[in-house]
Amino acid sequence: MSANATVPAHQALGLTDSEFELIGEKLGREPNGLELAVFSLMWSEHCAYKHSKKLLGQLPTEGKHLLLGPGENAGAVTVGGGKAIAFKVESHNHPSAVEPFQGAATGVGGILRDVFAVGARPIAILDSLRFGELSSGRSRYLLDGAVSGIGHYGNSIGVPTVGGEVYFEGPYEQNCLVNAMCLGIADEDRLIRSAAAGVGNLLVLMGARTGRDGIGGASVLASAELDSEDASKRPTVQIGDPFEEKRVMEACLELLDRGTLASLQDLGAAGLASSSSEMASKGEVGLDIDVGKVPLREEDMEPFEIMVSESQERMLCVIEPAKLGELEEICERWEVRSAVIGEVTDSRRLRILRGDEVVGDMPVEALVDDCPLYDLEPTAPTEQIYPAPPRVLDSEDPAEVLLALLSSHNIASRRPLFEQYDCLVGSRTVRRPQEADAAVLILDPEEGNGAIAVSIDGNGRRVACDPYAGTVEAVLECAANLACVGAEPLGLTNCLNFGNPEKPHVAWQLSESTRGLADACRALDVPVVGGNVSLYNESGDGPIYPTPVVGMVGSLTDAALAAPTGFRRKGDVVAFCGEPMPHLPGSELAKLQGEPLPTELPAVDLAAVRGWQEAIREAVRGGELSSAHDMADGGFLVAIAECCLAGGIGASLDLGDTPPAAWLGWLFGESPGGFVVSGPTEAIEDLAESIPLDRFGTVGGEALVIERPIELSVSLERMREASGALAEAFL
Amino acid sequence: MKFGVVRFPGSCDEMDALLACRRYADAELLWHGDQDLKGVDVVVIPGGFSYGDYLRVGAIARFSPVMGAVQEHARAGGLVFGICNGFQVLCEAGLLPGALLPNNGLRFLCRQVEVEVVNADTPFTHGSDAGQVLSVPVKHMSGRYYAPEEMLGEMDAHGQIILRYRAGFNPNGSVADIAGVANEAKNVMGLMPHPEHAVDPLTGSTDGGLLFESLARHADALAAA
Amino acid sequence: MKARVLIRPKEGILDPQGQAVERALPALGFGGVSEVRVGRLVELEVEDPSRIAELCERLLANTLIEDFEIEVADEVTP
Amino acid sequence: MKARVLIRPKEGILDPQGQAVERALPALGFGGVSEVRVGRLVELEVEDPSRIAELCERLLANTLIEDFEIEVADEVTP
Ligand SMILES: Nc1ncnc2c1ncn2[C@@H]1O[C@H](COP(=O)(O)OP(=O)(O)O)[C@@H](O)[C@H]1O
Ligand SMILES: [Mg+2]
Repeated sequence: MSANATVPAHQALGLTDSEFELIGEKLGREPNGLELAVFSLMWSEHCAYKHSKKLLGQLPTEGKHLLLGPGENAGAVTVGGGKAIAFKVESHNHPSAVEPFQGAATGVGGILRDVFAVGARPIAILDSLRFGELSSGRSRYLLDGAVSGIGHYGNSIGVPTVGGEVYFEGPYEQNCLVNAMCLGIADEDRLIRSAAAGVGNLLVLMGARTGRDGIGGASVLASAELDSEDASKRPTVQIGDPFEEKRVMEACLELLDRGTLASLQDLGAAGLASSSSEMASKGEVGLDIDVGKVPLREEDMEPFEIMVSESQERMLCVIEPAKLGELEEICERWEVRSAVIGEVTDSRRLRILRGDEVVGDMPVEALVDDCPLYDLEPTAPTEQIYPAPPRVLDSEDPAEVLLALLSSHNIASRRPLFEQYDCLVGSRTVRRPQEADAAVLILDPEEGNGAIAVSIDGNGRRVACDPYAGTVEAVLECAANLACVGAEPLGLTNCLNFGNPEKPHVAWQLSESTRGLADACRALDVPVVGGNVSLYNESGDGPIYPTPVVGMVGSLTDAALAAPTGFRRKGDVVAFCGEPMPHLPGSELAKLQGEPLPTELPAVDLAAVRGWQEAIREAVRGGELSSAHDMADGGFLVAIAECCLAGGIGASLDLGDTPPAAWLGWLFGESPGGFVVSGPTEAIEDLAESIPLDRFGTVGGEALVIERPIELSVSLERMREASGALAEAFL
Repeated sequence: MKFGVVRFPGSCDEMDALLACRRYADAELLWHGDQDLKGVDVVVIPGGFSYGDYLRVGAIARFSPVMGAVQEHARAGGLVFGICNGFQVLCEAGLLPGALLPNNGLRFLCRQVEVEVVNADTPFTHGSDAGQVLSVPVKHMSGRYYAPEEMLGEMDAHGQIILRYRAGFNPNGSVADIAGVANEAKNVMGLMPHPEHAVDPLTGSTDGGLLFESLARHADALAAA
Repeated sequence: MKARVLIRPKEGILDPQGQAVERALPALGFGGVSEVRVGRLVELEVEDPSRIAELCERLLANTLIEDFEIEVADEVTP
Repeated sequence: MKARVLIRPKEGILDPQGQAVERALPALGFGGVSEVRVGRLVELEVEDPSRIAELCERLLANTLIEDFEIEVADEVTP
């Protein structure tokens, strides 16, 4: 391992001098090259969470539905009837910025492995994407590649992609975000942990052969700021093979079904080094690994390369020697390669051998638990650090503003994107993308009973305005989406995408955001079951918008009653519920107008919003409402327009005779806590007993019409055309 | 009457097809590595990516052991129904005329489309009327049906064009809007849309059920005769 | 022995990939490029080159839609 | 002028297609075939062949994971 001549090897590998010294202390000697490589990865931000672990401690991780919390490959909640849903969201930002197709594809491959590693069959994928403005060729290239890559992997492996979100803004231009979430289903008693157990048991590597993929990926790709030297990192691109993963997944699930395995763990960042030491650490055991037994794709690989390779589609398991035959038989049936590469010892050390020669020997605890954790040094910036976006809208004519918002890439229909994803395979999908505010899936396609809803959200611009309030809003929006389909939140996963935490203002964003996440979860009584942190998302232009992405899973009583977004019946009453405080600063309209980001958002009454969400949920569960939709990006009038578009029917509104002083803010301002519902008069009257409610319109016609206090009429056709704006990104 | 749904290592919609079949008759899975068709009356080749669909869709799957048995079953007049990837496999195997090329748009496309029954006088469609419109989803990357002109003429003459996309619904550039075809004897059919994803009002339309029901009735009638 | 198989869409069959390349060219400032066809390249090491044609017909190409061409390199230059 | 670009997965980069073909061969009765790599073939008509390399880098090949090779045929035999 020759590092740059002028820089000591440990520095080139991303370790500080004091970390390097500490490694020597733990080992009682200088680490050799292999040990240094393994330590550098295990002690990287990506594996050790050294700048975020202390913060994550404040997240609530207990709840009555919780089965597996943070610490396992994926968290899990019970959904009743002995069934569990395991889920997690994870980032693959830096690999996707280098090669979007393979980066996004392997991101999906990785999150799928996390879910079947706990014994759950993956049943749904969601994606959360951020790119620069689509006027940039690079952003279009990244978007196209990432979407194709996600589709390629999910479609090929047969797991539906049922939802997601995407935003386009300047701060993501150089550093895009690609987060993927996966949900899996399992019998509660079948969930498996990754702790290695049973001295003398065998360590078996399953799946793809090991090549020089992503060597140093975790420390070089995932934890260093991107710069113009991207080119030098090229050889580390990993290629995904969904067909391999499909067979590995089926083999693993069958092995778990038969109770063949003692424990199971996926290989992700830092490859064998990380997965083996994590397994040993959780099981409080040691492992001997013979790198000579690892099936290789390329000849002459060094032991360190074998240990840190990030070749995809591999799983590691521990089994009793007597069960090896059974494992081999199942692997053969699925045409999955398997090799015994080591065994469980009581040494609590990770010993790497090549044949008889010991080439590395490290205490497991030092690798997994002893990386120094750093305190952040947060300082709130005195002024907004992000530049104002370019002004692209001058008009204040309400119809023109509405159409401009509908065609804004952050609001326009996502159809050109999600049509590239199979949302149907598995026969569970009750509400497809854009049909309802959250995706709805039945648990058992045979019996049809039991259902869940899932949503993923996080508007980075709002968080950039106010990291605390913006993060609270992300959680509330997720929960609001669930409420609209009648689902009660069970658990939450999150991915914290931030810039360089060693910078005081980024540290402040991260700590405020985490505090907001914790408070919102407590207020809604939803535990955090797991997540992921992606730091150093920066470029020469500065950090990305702070972007906590929240994924929430809820349960439904009756999937058939899940309300659609769109208006459905001519003559239905249109009502607005809740008492949001619409506010233009920080909104999508403010963005189009080139307004600078504010440094604060109005505080939210969490308890009140929770109450309103519960009222909506109960009304939807009662089956009386025709539609339900939450007010979010673009505010009130955009929400109504979306209801018209989704249902293919217009509406007429009478907003009263006193013109509000600032009607622009009132129509297009943003704030959590508002819902647009439609239904028969009685249903709306019933609902009014449990939530503040204004009746102000009727469903019908071919246009969205406001009669008073301003006059506006925009045809469905014009709205549809505006809302189709994303298609141009995929030509 | 029994359906058998072939499972390749890369199949995706095999459980969906199995459940759809079970709404109308018995059904079980057949393993790609076995040559035994377990006495089923109708073989269903489901959607997915059989062997990863590397090289060319369906190219490798056609050589699997089970496909040998399916060839024999078809030659003996047995019913074979290929959905999406199954259609591609049957074309590659020479059991159906033509080939499926990458979509004109070069992208994977998942959407609900409308198709029209062209020939209602087959074991697959006798439960419908000619001209009947079905709402079913498509989801594929390589669904552009192609056959040379001469072949198309013959297929037309023999009533082998079974389903067409309605005007405005052709998602992939298929020649003559063809969505599903049969062999000359009409015991083998393939289609790009997914009828197995249109059998339950909870998850979509129910128009696809008609094809499974037609097959089940037909096989029952054969058995009774 | 190293062999190379070139597989291309048959004359007359629409080649959307080739078209997409042609469409993208002007924006990149490439004039004077036309008739772009995109096909597949398969390279392999074979013991018996006389069987490659059969391999192509049966697996590598679909002769209804594709033509193939085989090139065998007797002398392998590394 | 007719040109041909051969695009193949870079040395050391996983080639799932090549692997899949290689795995399928024995069952087809084709022994003695190894090191299968599957790539792409782009054929085009160019006025200025000196710009093909740039075209490959910018559009035809993904140089992160693929190598390309250009062959220009001065004499076009139809
Ligand atoms: N933002 C977060 N909130 C809660 N838990 C988190 C968060 N980030 C990471 N975790 C938990 O920390 C553990 C390690 O995460 P990670 O390194 O991403 O796992 P893996 O190695 O399986 O990819 C996981 O159990 C994960 O759920
Ligand atoms: Mg994991």
